[in-house]
Amino acid sequence: MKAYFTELFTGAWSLIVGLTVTLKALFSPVVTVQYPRQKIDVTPNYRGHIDLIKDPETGTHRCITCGMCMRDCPSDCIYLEGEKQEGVKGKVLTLYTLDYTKCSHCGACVEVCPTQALDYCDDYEVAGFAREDFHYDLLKRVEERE
Amino acid sequence: MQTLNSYAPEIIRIVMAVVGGAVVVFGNALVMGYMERKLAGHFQRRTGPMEVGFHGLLQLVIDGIKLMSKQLVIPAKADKPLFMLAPIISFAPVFLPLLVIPFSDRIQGFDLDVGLLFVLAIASINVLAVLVAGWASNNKYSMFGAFRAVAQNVAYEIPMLLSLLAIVFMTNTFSLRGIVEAQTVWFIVLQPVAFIIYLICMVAETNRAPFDLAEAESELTAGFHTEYSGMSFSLFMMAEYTNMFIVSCIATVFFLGGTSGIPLPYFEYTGIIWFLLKVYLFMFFLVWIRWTYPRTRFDQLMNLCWKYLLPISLVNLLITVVVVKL
Amino acid sequence: MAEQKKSLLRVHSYAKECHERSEQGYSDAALAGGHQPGLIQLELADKILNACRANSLWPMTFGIACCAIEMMVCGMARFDISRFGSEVFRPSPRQSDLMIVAGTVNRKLAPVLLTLYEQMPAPRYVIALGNCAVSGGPFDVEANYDVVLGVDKLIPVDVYVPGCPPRPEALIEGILQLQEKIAGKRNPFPQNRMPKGA
Amino acid sequence: MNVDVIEDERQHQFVLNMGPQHPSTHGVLRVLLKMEGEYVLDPQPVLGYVHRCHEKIGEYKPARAFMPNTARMDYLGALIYNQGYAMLLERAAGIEVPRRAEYIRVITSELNRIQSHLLWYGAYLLDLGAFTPIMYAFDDREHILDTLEDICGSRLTYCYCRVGGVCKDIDDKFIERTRAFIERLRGRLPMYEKLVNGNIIVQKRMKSVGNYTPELCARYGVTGPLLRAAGVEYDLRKAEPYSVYSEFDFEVPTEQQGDAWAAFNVRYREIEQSLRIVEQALDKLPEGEVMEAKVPKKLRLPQGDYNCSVEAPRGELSYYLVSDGSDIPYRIKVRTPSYSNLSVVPEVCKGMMIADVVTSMGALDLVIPEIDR
Repeated sequence: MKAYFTELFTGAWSLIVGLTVTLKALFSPVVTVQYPRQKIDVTPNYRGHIDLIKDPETGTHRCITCGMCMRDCPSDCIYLEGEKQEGVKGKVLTLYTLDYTKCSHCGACVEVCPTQALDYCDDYEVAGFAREDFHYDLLKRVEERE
Repeated sequence: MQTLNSYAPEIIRIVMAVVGGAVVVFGNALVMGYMERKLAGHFQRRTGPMEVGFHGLLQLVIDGIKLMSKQLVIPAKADKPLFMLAPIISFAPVFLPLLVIPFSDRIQGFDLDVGLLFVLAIASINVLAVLVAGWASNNKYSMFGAFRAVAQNVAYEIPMLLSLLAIVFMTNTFSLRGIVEAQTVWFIVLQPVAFIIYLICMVAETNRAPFDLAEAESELTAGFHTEYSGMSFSLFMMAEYTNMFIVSCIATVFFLGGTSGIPLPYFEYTGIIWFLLKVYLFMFFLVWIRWTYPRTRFDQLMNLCWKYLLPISLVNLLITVVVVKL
Repeated sequence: MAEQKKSLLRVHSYAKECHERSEQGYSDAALAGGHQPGLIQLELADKILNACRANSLWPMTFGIACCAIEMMVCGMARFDISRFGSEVFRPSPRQSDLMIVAGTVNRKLAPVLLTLYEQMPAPRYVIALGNCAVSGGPFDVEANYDVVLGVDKLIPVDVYVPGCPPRPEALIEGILQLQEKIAGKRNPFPQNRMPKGA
Repeated sequence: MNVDVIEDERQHQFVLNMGPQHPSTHGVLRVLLKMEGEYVLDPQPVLGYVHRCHEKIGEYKPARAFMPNTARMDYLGALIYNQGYAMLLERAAGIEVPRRAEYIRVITSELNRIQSHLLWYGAYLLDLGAFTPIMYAFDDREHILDTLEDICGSRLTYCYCRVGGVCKDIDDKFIERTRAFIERLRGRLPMYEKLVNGNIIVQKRMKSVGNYTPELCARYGVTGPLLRAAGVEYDLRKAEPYSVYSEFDFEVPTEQQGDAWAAFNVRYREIEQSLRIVEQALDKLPEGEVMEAKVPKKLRLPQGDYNCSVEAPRGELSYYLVSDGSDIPYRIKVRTPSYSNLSVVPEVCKGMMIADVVTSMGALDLVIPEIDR
């Protein structure tokens, strides 16, 4: 009989304690970030898709078309082509495509690059209506960037 | 001519009652839906609906229209007539209890001598609808939900009635208005035990968390309305909200003195403000506990009813009878 | 008894329909019903209905792999998609409008996905969340023998959200783009004014 | 023999199909429940709905390229999975890891464990029908994710460990944020206790649900918090200290009852222990490099087979790799804890009510892609 009432009262008390917690939350400020209007500072280290870095000295990318990134990529999402051109040492990059839909942000390409030509970009809010939207032409992107 | 004249005001009253009932049912569903989602948001330290209308005020209207425009799916092996009928059985009778509830001294459909019994009788039709819905869906989860709902509602109606009977013994009337008028002191002071029992039963009767076993989301996907889509689903939801409204009204009438409160000057219908305020206080409580507690298990729910609520309410009734009648 | 159990276990083998769809893509006949023009055209009513549909997208609780966690995060306090009216995660496909395919679909899951899509009442929308759902992602390699390369081979996809997994903002962006696609108007409206008290 | 009995069985029993799309199976697990009324007679898990050929992919790629896959097997313990795989390759190739890198691995792994436990905490309560604790837990979890994102670059499927160290050094900002987080979570734990742990409904739902005896656990290979809930003090961090775990002072929480409530408490107390480890590691953090300089670009593993086990949030994780001397592994096998933990379901959940099956499976803390791989 005693156990019956003890359980009743401790149980009821624990329920009341629980209610106070949520009531307190009701009157505390919200933690929501009103996303499209207000944005979180995403860290500069965020790994978006990769991009060719624009070298401020030469005004273009630093890629030497060695193809290390293409070979090291675990999911085969990089494809690049280069050709010999007159008067230039080594190969010249003519095509650098990234199939972002296969990328897994592992960072192998960025780390293996001998000239540090690649870096992650900060685009963290990409969405589109077709999967071809995410087959990036990085060469075009680096030219378009200011 | 004579008869028509005598009937005319009656017809107007009926029309007014129907319109008023519809306004209460739909208005309450909108207000309650909005309140629930907004309060849930703030209980969880987020904002809730925000972008649709000012602070999400239009959210529920838009949800309603969307649900109306959705395809109505009837599963191939469902019992079609019953499947269509269930939401209607659930939704149609919710207008009736509103007729006898004294919203204020002047606003009441009609004052029935057996108002309490009428309300409880109509309120239990809802469980039939749940059973029909669960059966007709031809889905095992729905079936589980329906069975649980039936067992739960049948069990909880007993302590609910017993706790209310204690007050009926004190006032000697079943009429809701009579009970309101009999309260010089609010019965929550005189009958605290009955109040707590009623509060628990009220949650269980409306199938709300922590007793929402009929639609236990994590166990039975969506319980008895798993197979319902679009409008029929929204009818169930509206019926649920109206049932919440009705049980809160009963609680207000029985324990919080109904329309009583500080009278506002120059306003004859001042009672309704106090009445709705108290009703929504109960609704707030329902929302509050829903977003605080986990769900109970089925046997625990039954334990609570048969081992705790029923004996305590019986003892309470006995003591009341002895005190009142001696 | 053993036979019965075996047959129960075998229900979701890689169904013929799924195989055909993943080989040839879905046919128009498979999609009829969801996108058929109505008998009567009411432009204003359509506009209103579309605006309503866009602003109350109820997703289904259907998480498959890693991206499901980010989908859950979206509903949580920090990101809170309830602001756009889509926090009502319905467990039953019958009551949901939006299927967020959050994760890798393999051959065993493909028939389930089809069933779920067909159980949703029209109009229904699909978001492919994460690289696996968009194109098979990191599993689109030589050694793969089980992963369906892109959920758009099985069901029509409205919005693609790439990333592995994408940040929750990307999913919100995806939902906003879906709203734009449905209603022709981009949320939030007005664009760059904070509501008071937020 | 007895025809009546068989007919009787058919009349009363039926099969309920829980999943693959069901809110409480944490993904696309399917459980076939043979039921009689609300009681479950024979639960049978059906696997394979997220089988993604991880192990096969591992055999086609250079050993190092398997690293992103490890993070996707168990997305909640990604850093611990990374660490385990990196340790395996280091053991195979005989590479020493700088001490600072080991410390950083421990710090990030323990933070990862805390976020995994916090997510489980919320999701478990969601299974029981409480919606609010998950919001609070995720709110705390976001702080860890932000901190980790700052150095790892992603929120969930990190690819942070490298053979011979980690790919990026931590900075003062990270240390500061981590310390702030420890402070914050310690302040929040009493709130959780008030809201959840003390709640009578929670206790009633969890107590004496499931019966994990040490014998049963040994039979099925159950490890991790479940084993500790059964009263066996077995934690790889203590039993065979790998990395630098031997340098920290922490306890292994155990309970005796072996039910869901015990598992709940073990996990809950582990959060506190992980906080302690992180705190000590931050205090003792040595200076130096984070990446061994002499790691060959092409990693050739000597012929032979290698094994490495670590303590993942859900139990003992072990990698097994057979090398034929080339840079591509001959075979990779991963022993994931959830797979073994799930295998007790048919035995433990027999005779329970359906609501208890949900409670019991929630206590296992399943991650389905880890089971199916």
